[in-house]
Amino acid sequence: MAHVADLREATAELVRDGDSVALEGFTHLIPTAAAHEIIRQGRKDLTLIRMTPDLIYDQMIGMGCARKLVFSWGGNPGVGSLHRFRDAVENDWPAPLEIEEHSHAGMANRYVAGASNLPFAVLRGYVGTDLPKVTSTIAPIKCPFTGEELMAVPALNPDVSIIHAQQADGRGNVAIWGISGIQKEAVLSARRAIVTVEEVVDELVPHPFQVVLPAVAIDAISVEPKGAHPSYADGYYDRDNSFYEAWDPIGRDREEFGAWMEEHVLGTENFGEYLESVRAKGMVTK
Amino acid sequence: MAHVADLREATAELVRDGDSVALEGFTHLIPTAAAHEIIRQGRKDLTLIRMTPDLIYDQMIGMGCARKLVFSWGGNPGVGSLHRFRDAVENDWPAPLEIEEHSHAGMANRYVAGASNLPFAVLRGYVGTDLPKVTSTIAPIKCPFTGEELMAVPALNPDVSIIHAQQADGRGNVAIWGISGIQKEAVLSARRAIVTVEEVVDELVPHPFQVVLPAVAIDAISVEPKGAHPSYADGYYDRDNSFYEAWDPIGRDREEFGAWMEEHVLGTENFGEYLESVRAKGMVTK
Amino acid sequence: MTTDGNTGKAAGSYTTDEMMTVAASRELADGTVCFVGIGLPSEAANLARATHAPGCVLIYESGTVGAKPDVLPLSIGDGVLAEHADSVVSVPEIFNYWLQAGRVDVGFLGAAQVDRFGNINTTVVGDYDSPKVRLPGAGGAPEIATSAKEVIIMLRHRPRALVEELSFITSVGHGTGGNAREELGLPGKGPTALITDLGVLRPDPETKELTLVVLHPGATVEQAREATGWDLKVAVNPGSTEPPTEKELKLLRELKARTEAARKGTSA
Amino acid sequence: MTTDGNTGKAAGSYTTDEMMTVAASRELADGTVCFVGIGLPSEAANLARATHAPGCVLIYESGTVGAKPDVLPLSIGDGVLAEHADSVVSVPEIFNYWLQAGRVDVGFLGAAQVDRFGNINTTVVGDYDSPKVRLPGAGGAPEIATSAKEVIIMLRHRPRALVEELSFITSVGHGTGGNAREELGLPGKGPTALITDLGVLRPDPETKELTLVVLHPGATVEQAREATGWDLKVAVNPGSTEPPTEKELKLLRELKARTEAARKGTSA
Repeated sequence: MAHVADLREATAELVRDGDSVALEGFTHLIPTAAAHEIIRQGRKDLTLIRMTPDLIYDQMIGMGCARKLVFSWGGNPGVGSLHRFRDAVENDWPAPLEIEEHSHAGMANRYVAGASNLPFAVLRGYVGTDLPKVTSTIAPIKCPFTGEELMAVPALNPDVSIIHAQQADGRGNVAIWGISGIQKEAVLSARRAIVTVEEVVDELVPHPFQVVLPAVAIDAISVEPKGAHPSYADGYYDRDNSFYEAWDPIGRDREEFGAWMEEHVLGTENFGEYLESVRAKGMVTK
Repeated sequence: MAHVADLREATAELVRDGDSVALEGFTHLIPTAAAHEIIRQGRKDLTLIRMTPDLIYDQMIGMGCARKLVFSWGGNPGVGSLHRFRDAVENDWPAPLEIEEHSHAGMANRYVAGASNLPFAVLRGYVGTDLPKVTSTIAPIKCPFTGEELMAVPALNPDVSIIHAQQADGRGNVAIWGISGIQKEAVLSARRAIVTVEEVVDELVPHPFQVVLPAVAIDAISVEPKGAHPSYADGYYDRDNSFYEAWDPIGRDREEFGAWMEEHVLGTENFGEYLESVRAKGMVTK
Repeated sequence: MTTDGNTGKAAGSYTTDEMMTVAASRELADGTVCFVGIGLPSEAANLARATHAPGCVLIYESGTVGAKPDVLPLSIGDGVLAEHADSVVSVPEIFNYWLQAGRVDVGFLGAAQVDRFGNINTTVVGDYDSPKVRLPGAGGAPEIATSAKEVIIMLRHRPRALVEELSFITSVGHGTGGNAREELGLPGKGPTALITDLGVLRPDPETKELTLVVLHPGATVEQAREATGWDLKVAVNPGSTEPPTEKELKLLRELKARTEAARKGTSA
Repeated sequence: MTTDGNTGKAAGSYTTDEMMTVAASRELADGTVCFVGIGLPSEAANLARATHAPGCVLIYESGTVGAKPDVLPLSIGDGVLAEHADSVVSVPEIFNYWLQAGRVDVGFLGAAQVDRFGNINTTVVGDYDSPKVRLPGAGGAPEIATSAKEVIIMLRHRPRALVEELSFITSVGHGTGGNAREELGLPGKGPTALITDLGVLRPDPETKELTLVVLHPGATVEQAREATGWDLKVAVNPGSTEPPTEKELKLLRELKARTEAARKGTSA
């Protein structure tokens, strides 16, 4: 059952070296504050899971937190490559990164199977592509009624899933509105779940296309205003597009990357301080 | 793409003799007006599909519309038996009724598979029960990764699905709020879809736990105020519990049932007239 | 829902049905996630919420999670279940993401008939193809019985309800007894209690046969034997249920009075 | 998103990129349900919506159905996609209930590389295990290519983009040509057009090899041959694209100006 906790404590308690960890967010509501806290605490050997790894996974990979990446699309949306991700895959820097690669449809259904406590999911996909040649977690399956052959993918059950949401109420129920992506399934498929929120309110009110995750499905809630920056939180702040652009040259260079992480993430105590630190460099535009 | 149509025309165009038809609604928003119109038009040989057949399927079965029932729980909720359903199963009156019986979990997943264009769904269910002995649409399936054995059920793809919703907007998008049950999957798994609504509004506004079905998934929308009576429409009217109680003695007797249907359903032109007719008998309490 | 069992005798100042509901409500520890059937289980679960277990998370198969009805629902999808719920989800989600996912601590079920191993019949009496009585069918029960961590069944003690042999196994309890559930690979541990209007039956740790372990005040072993369709096993020293407290009785009666008033209100 | 292709020459009063976008937008009939990739496809689809196809239903993989962005989204999940959408659903729903269900008429895709049969690579250049270039990966494309009733691909005409052999088949076009799709059991009919900044390629009805059938104004067969990594097949009498109309050009430029202003606004 959800309790409101400091993000540092929640991370210390719930995220462990060697865990499989999903920090989900589909362009909207990316849990940046939580990713930074994992980096600050120096977690190692993580299997990072995410449909759309972007800046935060680039940072975690570049800082050596990850052993493996399970994903379906890795890039800097609207800008280009994730250079730390590429450096790890192309040059094993800072360490080799094992990858397990799927399509979005495959990943989404793997989470659905995990949330449903089923060992696998079935979909029409992958046929004719080279993905089954390089990804062992894709296998044919026959319909017992029609004999038709489809593809199966195994369930995802992360040790920890972390998402960012707009609000929690006093009981610990969490509200996401606007684009909610795969967040519900990420939380419900996980053994442990942390949610960072913009704020805690007395009572949730209906918003367009709102999803409410009941408190009983969540282990810890941490209040992290602007905790999804540079992505956006519908109703709170817009996407900071220029930050994504600014990340490209930083991520491109190993030393510049290291210095930037040292100064802004490792050199700060929490996300509030981080935001001040990057704002002072003109990197936060709102 | 949804067009607003008279329910009589929509039924004439989209519901055909011999069709498999799902009129869904999980206690809330039961499409009574649409069921009556199917009875008025004398449809025959239907395969009726529904998780929770209640009064409207009792009426359709008693009036001889149905050849087969695919279901998981058939009763008069809070009152007792469906006497027309029982009479058909126990005594073949007015005609034999083939039944295909599942659990709620099985039916729900069959709709999910249908909506997903998959031939089957997988669940943890049925094991150790007598259902697989009497229902041929349950079969074991092995996980290709773990070897674990689970159960498979075939997809449901009704020829027509019909639901009742609170509102449609000017573009034909449909809003359901409160308990939405299996309605989304019923519509999306069907070849054709009819939605009756309480009213058409300019713009949908957020309501608690609202589901919006896009216009492109719907063939016809008909405005039928109070069209879910005696069930309820959250935001419009409450459940008419006494009607469910009043149905018991009517449904229990073949002749009384026949006379009642003749007078109130066959003897009226539309649902508005029907409501007046039963209201005149003191059967509609609000 | 029958509010006072037709044949239930009042023992002192409460009825046997009230005793049954109170006894069942006490089985629910605070904070429990409970998948609730309509009727008696719903009554007991909401009494628990009103008394010692305000933090219980009640789940109804219509999709309500954390339902907090102030009156008893007459159907599984009454509006009062959604009104103050933590969340309302689709029916596939409630069965897949909540029940099958193993998030339910207690499945709280009614039944038409049970056998000595807590298997449940809600399908037919007599032959399936030409039944003597066609019952409503499975509903959510088979998978509740499979996936809830434990199951509590409520049923009035009658020879036609507690039967020697079921015409149909709709939902599995302890199957043929012993390790049957493990052998079938069922995740939950099955029925841990059958609460009747006479007492409480619990499975024998070895054989899993339901055994009368507690009698409600005023009920006798003899009565229970007569009202059971099989040769009832009785614990060596059956315990005795604490009678309803004043608070329990008051809150139960208020709940039912509010329900009755609301029902009449709707029908007025 | 590059707004004016770096090497695109203006032909008259418009750029080759503008011609490409306009040509692609014309492929979309009004009322079409279109699953839209970010970048060039999104630009073309929204131009179509602004010009001749206001009733198009645009679906983005982030879960927006009937998106009506007034500026171009920079990412697949921008808020502007949800704002006026008919509905916003979860990612599993968009892939299962919409795409896999066969509700999508046109899949509108970009690519890093295509081959002569319209197969797409967005995974790696070079060896998979030690790649020369690691590309972003599959995203939604493999299943769009499988399940959309037809697929339109947009790609600037360069020898490194239209290649003889793909390092990796991320999404299937016409496979090895001929009846390959039927043999693989794929539901949609695959790529029906590859729109480049030089012209339009369509699959040969028999062999399914992409064939240059239309040239944009100013472009030559020679240019197209040089910019293609395989021995390009050319129709006997390639047609010529109608240049952008004043209205098309005006609306496209307004869309991009609004997008630029909004982007700056966010960053100001």
